[in-house]
Amino acid sequence: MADFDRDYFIAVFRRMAETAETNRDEWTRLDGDIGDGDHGINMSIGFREVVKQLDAIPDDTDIAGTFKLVGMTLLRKVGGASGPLYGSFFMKAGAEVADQTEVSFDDLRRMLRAGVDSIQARGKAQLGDKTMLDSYLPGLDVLEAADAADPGAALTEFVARMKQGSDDTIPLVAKKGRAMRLGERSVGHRDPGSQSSWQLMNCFVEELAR
Amino acid sequence: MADFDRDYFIAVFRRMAETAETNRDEWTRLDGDIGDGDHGINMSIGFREVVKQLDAIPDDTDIAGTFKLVGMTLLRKVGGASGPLYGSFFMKAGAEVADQTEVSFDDLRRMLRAGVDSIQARGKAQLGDKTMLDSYLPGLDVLEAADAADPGAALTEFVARMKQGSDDTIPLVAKKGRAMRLGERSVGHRDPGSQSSWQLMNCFVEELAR
Amino acid sequence: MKRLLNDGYDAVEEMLDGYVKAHGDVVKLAENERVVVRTELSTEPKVGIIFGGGSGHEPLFLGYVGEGVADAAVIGNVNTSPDPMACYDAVTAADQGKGCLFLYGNYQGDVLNFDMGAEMAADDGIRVETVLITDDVYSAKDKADRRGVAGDVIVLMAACAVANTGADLDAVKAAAEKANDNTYSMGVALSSSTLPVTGEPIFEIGPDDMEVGMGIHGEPGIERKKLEPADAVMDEILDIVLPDMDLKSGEEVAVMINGLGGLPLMDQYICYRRVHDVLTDKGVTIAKSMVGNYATSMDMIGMGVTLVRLDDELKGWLNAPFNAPYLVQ
Amino acid sequence: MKRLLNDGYDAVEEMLDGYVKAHGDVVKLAENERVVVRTELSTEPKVGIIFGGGSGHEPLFLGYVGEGVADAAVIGNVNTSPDPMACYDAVTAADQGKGCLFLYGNYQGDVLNFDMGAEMAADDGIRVETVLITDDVYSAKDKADRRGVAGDVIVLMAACAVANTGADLDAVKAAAEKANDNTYSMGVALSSSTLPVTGEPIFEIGPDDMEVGMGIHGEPGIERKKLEPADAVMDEILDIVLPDMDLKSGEEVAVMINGLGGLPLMDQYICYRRVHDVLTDKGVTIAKSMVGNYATSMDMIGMGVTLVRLDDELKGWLNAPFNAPYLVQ
Ligand SMILES: Nc1ncnc2c1ncn2[C@@H]1O[C@H](COP(=O)(O)OP(=O)(O)O)[C@@H](O)[C@H]1O
Ligand SMILES: Nc1ncnc2c1ncn2[C@@H]1O[C@H](COP(=O)(O)OP(=O)(O)O)[C@@H](O)[C@H]1O
Ligand SMILES: [Mg+2]
Ligand SMILES: [Mg+2]
Ligand SMILES: [Mg+2]
Ligand SMILES: [Mg+2]
Repeated sequence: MADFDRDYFIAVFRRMAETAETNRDEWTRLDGDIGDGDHGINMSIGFREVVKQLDAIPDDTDIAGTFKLVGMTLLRKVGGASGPLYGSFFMKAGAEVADQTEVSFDDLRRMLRAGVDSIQARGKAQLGDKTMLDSYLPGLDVLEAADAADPGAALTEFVARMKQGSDDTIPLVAKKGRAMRLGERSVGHRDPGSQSSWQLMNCFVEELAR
Repeated sequence: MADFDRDYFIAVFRRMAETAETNRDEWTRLDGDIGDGDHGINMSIGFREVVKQLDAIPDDTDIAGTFKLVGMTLLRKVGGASGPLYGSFFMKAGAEVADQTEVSFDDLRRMLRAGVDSIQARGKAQLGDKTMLDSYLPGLDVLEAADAADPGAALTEFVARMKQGSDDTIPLVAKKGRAMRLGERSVGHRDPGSQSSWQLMNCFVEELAR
Repeated sequence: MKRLLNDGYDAVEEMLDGYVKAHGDVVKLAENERVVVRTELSTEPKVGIIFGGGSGHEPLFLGYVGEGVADAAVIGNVNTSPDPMACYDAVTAADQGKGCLFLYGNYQGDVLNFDMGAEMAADDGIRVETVLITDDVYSAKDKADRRGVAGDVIVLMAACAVANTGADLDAVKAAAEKANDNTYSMGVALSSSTLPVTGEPIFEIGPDDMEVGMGIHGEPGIERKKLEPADAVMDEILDIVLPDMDLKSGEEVAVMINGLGGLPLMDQYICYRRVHDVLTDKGVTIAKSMVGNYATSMDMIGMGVTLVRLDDELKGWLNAPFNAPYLVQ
Repeated sequence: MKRLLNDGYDAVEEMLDGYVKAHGDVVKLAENERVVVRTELSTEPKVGIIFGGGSGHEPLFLGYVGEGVADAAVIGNVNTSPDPMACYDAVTAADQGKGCLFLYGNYQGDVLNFDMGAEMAADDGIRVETVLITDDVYSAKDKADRRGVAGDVIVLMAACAVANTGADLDAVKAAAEKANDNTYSMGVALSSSTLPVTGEPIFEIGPDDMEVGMGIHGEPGIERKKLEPADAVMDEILDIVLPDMDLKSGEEVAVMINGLGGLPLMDQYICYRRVHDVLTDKGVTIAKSMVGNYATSMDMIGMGVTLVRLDDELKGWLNAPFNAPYLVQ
């Protein structure tokens, strides 16, 4: 199986931007139920700027630099809780592969783990707090346990498990983020960040399958 | 035919108050179409106070005094264009029969004419300007031409003609009052004051028929 | 739309009671409870400035009673001129021996009532003059026939600035007239206000429609059309107002964006931005800007643009110090 | 509900552009266009006061930048914390050599972003302290966990009053903390706000319903119930707030009625009246009253009550002179 190059990641990021646009109103609606109804909008604002930045990205930007650019752009443009969380996710993921022009599947798993670690370091949430970590954490475990011989299958399982994790947020009482103030009233609603995160990660799969 | 006494007029005024209440939303809706949507509300505010005043009216108040009380109350409480117009209508009508404890049908016709004159003196509107005068003026002509032998029939004709006059305001372009600014857009709508005025005058008939 | 009221019939009285309780250091009710008057009139007697009209336009009129601003406000029912007794009682409360000036928007109901109040005051030997405010461009062809909207505040500022110098009634009236002659407004409404007594809107309007030329009482405007982006709406307003006032490159103006109550400040500043850019492009200098809810129609969603052609005198008046709960500078 | 905007994605930038054009004598944009800063900082160096949060709460935060009030405001997307770079750039713009104080409502997104900004400033050797505003009684049991709503303005006033004396960062921070410790708010919403980007409400709410404990971002409150008359709603709020702050007869308070944007001033004064009467009946003295749209949620119909337990020191701070476009006294 071939390694992942810069063009692959750029294509993934463009696909993420489309995903953010397509799901904007859905994420916003989910956030309206238990948050402040801006999640989809802010992700859309952020990824619109990501596309602008990618359109002008210097040819000599490597993979780490591309991830940094995306992370910084989200950090600058998204705001709220998800701006710093998604921002450091991408920045830290990229920092794992400094100076590489291609990354292996194992590198990619390391990158995603580093990204998720940084979400946890910044946001201090635990599994079961009804946040995007409820998608990422079980998903990553599956990804890391998967057979490295078939990255496509492994990433597909990863995203499927993330989606399952997002479904599993529905019955939870929120313990972090804006929804935490709702207490029991957050039960019965999906966490918006858990939804956006599996849908964004799904872009790795879709771009591979293309 | 018996003359009209103070009790008759007090009963008429109470009936007017009920009429204002029943038709509040209808008058307001008419005023909403071509004015500022307050005609019914303001008449209701005014007549609620009239009822309070009548509840406490001193026994020695004569007919002129009763009309003055009603007129002053409307003047104080209604505001807008119709407050001074209806207010002076009743005050001037009453002033025609100072010191009388009963009034004849001819007196009543004189009172109504004096009242309408004062509307015209204050508001400076003409027949056809799409105001309450489009009810009052043709109505009064009929009333004055009617057979004095049957006041009930005469008053019925008076009100019927006022109603007709109100219907006739529908195709007119407003030339006075708030609706005048609408120009052609006032066409096709009934003037609210022409409606309230025939419905209030109808209380003379209804109370007679009781 | 929804309101937070008790019995709608009590709304005006309860509001006035709340207002004087909140601002008891500045204002009180006169014996006539529809008259809001300064707790203490100026130490130096001046022309009494009386500002008034229907309620439902808050902070107009009561919010502008204060130090160096109006001496009294007369308040009618919602969207309804105050009654003649209240107008008269406002004179009694505000007169300081130099006569009084009535300032109010040009509506027939108001003229009827204020004139009766002025006649009663004249019987007492108090001189009362009147300046009718006529800034709403879309409401009539002749300037003098127009109705008054947010320009009320501009005219008030001019009159008060001059009254505060101790000038006589004629001079104060002349200042108000000069301000009124130079003040032009036009607005749009996207919704009706909600009447306290009925809890209902005054009129229906489609979800994508706006009413151009709407007054601040919910009187229909002159045209109903599809809602457009803010910049396009501002352009349309300016296309009417600028030729009407014949504003030329090199002139100086004050700009007021008046929110009608339900329009967010965010939108108002976006509207302001366009007006600013268009005027600047035209070579017009903006010497003063005011953005906010100066003269509302309760919860109506909408706004108006007011332009004031300035000369040094008018500019000075509009920059005078004022200190009322809703006008401090 | 309807808005008057251009492309919703441009709303924040256009608003900021309009704001600095309207108030260019007082404020400008820093190089970072999400930072509104005074055109000229004080001649006497003082602690830089930085106020911030999402947009859509106007006049919060930008309206409070001015003479003797905040030195800079950092503005996020609608209902969304500003980003870390903007927070950092606000420090650069507002620092006068005495360090800066971040004042913002206690929301996790804001903490994440402002903390990153403070870290960057620390790397530059600029000391930045933070006071999280936590006045919203209904949002959490522990005072320190609560979110910040209209109390933001109260805490700002206290911090600025002390900063204006030339006090050091610790003293200014202590003043803000003292004000925050004594500030308690609670509100109700009758409608959702309308988001500029989607043109849609954040949530649905029945025509006869209200949401009790709603935050100023449209986060659901704690309970949805039938809309009641204003007096009953005020009584319910006070029944929760007064015991929570353990307010006793003989104490003194400041009362703020904060309109969320779409609620007419008429209704706000009717609400104020009830709060005034209940407190007065309880033997509590109202030393200061503020009524109006201090911290909105764009066009949301709703309001909140804020009570501040006063001592002489706090009273002095709240009565200090301020001069920003939306806070003059
Ligand atoms: N402490 C946290 N750790 C991980 N994820 C979090 C945390 N707080 C919030 N989130 C995620 O962020 C999402 C909300 O993002 P967004 O709506 O953009 O931010 P905000 O709450 O500031 O409006 C939540 O659905 C949740 O998944
Ligand atoms: N100049 C006038 N002469 C006679 N009637 C008038 C005049 N102006 C207005 N009206 C009447 O008053 C009615 C409006 O009353 P109302 O709504 O209470 O007053 P406002 O227009 O001040 O809100 C009109 O429908 C019209 O019949
Ligand atoms: Mg959110
Ligand atoms: Mg009317
Ligand atoms: Mg009226
Ligand atoms: Mg948010």
